Amino acid sequence: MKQPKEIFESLKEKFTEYNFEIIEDLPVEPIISVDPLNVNKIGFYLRLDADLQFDSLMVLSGVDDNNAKKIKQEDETEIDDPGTLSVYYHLYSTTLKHKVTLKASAPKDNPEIESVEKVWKTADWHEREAYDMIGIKFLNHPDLRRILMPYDWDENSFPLRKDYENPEFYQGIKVPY
Amino acid sequence: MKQYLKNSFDGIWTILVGMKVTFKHLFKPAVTIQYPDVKLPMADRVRNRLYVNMDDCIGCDQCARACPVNCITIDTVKSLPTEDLGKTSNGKKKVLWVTKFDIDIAKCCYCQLCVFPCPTECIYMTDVYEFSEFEREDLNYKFATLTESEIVEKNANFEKMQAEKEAKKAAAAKAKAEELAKKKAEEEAKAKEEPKTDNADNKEQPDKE
Amino acid sequence: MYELLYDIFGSEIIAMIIAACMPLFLFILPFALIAVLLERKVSAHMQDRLGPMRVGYHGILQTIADILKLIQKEDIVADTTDKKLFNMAPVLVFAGSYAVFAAIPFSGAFIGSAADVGIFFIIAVSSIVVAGILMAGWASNNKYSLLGAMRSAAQIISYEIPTALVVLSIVMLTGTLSLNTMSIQQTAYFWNWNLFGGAADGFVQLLLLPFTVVAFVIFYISSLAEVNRTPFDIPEAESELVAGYHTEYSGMKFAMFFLAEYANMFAVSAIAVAIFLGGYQSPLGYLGNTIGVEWLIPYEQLFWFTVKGVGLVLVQIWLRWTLPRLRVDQLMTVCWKYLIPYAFVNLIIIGLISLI
Amino acid sequence: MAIKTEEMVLNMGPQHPSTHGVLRLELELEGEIIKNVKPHIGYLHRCFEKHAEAMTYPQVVPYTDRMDYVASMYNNFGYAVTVEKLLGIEVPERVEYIRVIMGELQRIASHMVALGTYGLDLGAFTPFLYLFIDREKILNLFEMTCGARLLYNYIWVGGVSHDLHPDFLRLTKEFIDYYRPHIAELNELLSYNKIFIERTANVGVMPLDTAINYGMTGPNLRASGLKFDLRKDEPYSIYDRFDFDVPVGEGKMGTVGDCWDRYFVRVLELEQSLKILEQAIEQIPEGDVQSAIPKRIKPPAGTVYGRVEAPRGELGYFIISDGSVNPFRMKVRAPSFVSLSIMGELCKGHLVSDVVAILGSIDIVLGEVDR
Repeated sequence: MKQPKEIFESLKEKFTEYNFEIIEDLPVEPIISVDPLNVNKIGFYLRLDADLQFDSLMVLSGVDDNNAKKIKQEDETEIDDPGTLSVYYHLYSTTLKHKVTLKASAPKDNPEIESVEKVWKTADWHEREAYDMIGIKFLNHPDLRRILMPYDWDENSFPLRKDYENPEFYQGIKVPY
Repeated sequence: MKQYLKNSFDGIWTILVGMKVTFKHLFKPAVTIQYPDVKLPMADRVRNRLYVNMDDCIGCDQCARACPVNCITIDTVKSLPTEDLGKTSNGKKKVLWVTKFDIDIAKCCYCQLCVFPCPTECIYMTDVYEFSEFEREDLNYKFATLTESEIVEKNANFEKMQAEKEAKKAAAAKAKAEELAKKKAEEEAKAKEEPKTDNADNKEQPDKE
Repeated sequence: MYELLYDIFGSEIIAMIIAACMPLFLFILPFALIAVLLERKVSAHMQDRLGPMRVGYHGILQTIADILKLIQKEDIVADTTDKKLFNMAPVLVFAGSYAVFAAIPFSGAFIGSAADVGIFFIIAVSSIVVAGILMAGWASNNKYSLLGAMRSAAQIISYEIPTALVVLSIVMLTGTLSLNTMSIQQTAYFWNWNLFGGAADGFVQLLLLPFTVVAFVIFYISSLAEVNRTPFDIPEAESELVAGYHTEYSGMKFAMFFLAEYANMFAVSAIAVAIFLGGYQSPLGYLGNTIGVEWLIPYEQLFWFTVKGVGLVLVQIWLRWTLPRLRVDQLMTVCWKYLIPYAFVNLIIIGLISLI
Repeated sequence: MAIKTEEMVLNMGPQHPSTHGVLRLELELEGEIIKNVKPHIGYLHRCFEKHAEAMTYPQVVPYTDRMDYVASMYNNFGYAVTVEKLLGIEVPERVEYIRVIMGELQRIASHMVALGTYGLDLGAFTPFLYLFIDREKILNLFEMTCGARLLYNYIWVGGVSHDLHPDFLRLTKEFIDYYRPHIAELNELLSYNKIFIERTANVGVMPLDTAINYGMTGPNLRASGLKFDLRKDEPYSIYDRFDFDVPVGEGKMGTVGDCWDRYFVRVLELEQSLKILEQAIEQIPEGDVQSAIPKRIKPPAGTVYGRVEAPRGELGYFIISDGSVNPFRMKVRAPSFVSLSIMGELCKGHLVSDVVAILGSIDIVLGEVDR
């Protein structure tokens, strides 16, 4: 059994070059935020390390953080910060029986997160779902297609984004009919 | 070879055991019923078609807000203070005319969430489960008891009352404004008379009001 | 009857055709209707249900209503089917299963054809059904149908081998290929049936008894497979292949497959009865003999034959509603690894015993 | 010259008798041997997660019913447990007991459907109806309690919608006594039938490491030999008070983790659920069932992942709250969704008939897969 704090420490020790942050002021459990482009390496470490053994990915959920805002720069011009899309990984070890929650965020205009499909096979469909619903592009995913929505759905339309708007037509049929 | 014979024996034997079970059931009485002729008794708490007892409805809109599928639409109009709408069975006074109480039962998901918040227990689920219709519109149940003309009348009444109120309000405001102006004038006059009194308090009071 | 028809029509061929077909339509068609109903009612009661209850008393007219409905239905032929084969297939299946009845002795007085090679004819003619099924599967231009048809062909052809072996052993025992002669041999009481060792002497019969029982079981199992009944109904396994080779059929053509299946069920039961269960012979002696009314005997025989046949059909139904179905390779395993060796050993032993 | 051959692509579904709903499996066949299976899902997608974002917390409950519609009660249960975890509220004793009773009855009912339809997939029609006769009795108990037979909306955040019917405990006890012998009957008729064993043993073997890596949970994981049950390993509600075993697959008829094991683990779980029910009925206290229901649910901003052992495996709700009355994001970890993803791996090299056997043994409900 390890507490998230200890896991955070050990991650920090192992991967000195990446940024880790622990968000602890949450009501239920703390979240460790990790680097989106190296999440697979972190995943391998978490799964294979003898003290951690996170062999099971309980759930992988894509989230639209809805934190777009306008940033005022020094020269008084405003630029749009599109906000971030995040992926939450809930990990569990069936042998050591401890849990941890990871979070990887990527900017909304280029939401690229490394796939963990090679680490945990479960992630395959979960990542497809996150791509389908939120529009996160998982790098090195073997088969990143839509999963719940029709395959011919508009390529840039992701229903679970907060700024999603219903299309007017789908295959020539008015929506809502 | 032993396994071979065992397999053959097992095959035949387990089939015979299974046949015994089905044979026993051959003589059990049937559990099914002849539906339209025979009907099952309904449980006490059964949740089927919604019904609204309009005598008790106070038009509070709580059921419509609780509904997760928005199948209830309620429109209400305030009654005149002189009108007596009566009381509900549990003693609440009605003050709203319910001009529209529609339940689109085709949308209803039978979750019963509308039933619990009702303060007068006037919306409830009955045990009627056969209510199919040929037209989808026929499933939109209208519970409001007021007739078309009554609704028009009530609306007019309310508007009239509203207008009167407005007029009254306007008149009151006008009167007040006049009063204020008067007061101000008086004060100003006073201030002119006594310039040395401490006028900070006096000046701020009208602003506050 | 033939003479009467010859007088009416004045043509040998027409009279012959009608004489051959009449019994079938008088007996088999009603039987198929009754069997469908029987299946539905028996299965319903086995599953604590009621089954059809609306048409007629306890739903006895249900099948007739169903057939009427099927006749009225639009005959849908999909665009990409091979129309000639598609239309021919149900007829062929129907014909194949009905032709079998020609050689079956229903009673001492009525046999379609008392051919000396009756059993040989039956085994040969029942293979036509395979061609029909293959045609249906191929012509439908549907992958499920094709799979079903392929399975069916493989299955029916494979299971003909144990059937033939078992029949062969009985033929060795009785020394005849004619079903009628076989039935006559098993006369008088039920211990003379081939199931219980045939009409041999006391000691030999006792010796034969276990092997003829085994022969009967093998015959029954492989006959199940030949008519595509559970546990061998993989050609039309509805949970895998939707409806197998008749997926694309509707209306009357479907009804023909359907009726052919039930006719087939009775056909194999009837063969089993004729070979093993004393044919049309009564197990307990004849009432006609006892009270001295000679003309009653053929009717009694018909009655006994029907009772035995329907009894075996009932067992088929019972099995169907009890068992899951086998997988296609296991089906072959059962045939080639179990039934054929057993049948073969059985054949040799019965052969040796009958030498005594 | 070699004969030109090509692989046959067989579309199984979306309308097919044994895909358990609207699932489409694209089978690449070589003869009858499976080369590859591609599941296509989404035909029953009802946007549960999007809906949840527009609903208040109590209004989500009827929507959870419609995910795993064979085990609605457990969906409510999981949702209630998760939101309570986020709110940090305790519920009265009686409510906990009612929830456990309902949950276990639901587990029995759900397993009955799983076992029955599995028999049906393999061609045995009769056990299916026998199981449904008994399931009907459980549904009657539910109807008596909350008025609905399938979509209950019974277990709410902080309580339950109705107190138990006065006759409920007596009838449940009667049901337990009535149902016990029927498990033996099912075993006689189906489980130990040689044909059934032949169809299921050594088919679709799921080794333990594969199972964990694919995220299998519930009976599917236990059949592969891992004694893992959230009711024991991470007790929620009051499951730590009951004495019951966690059955695991032993490879009695073939290999550990084959279809027969997955089937039989469910049969054994029926027994264990009855055991829990008996204890719960003995111990249930009196009390008010609605005292802890919050008037207005407005959880603090934060995230919570709550999971329960639903009949089909780990049912998890991941809720992000932004402090308003609506959930900001709700993600459901549906056990069937995860279980289905292993189909391609399990089916390779088997026959078409085995696809049906494997699909039935992992026991999916499409309402939950697509949500």
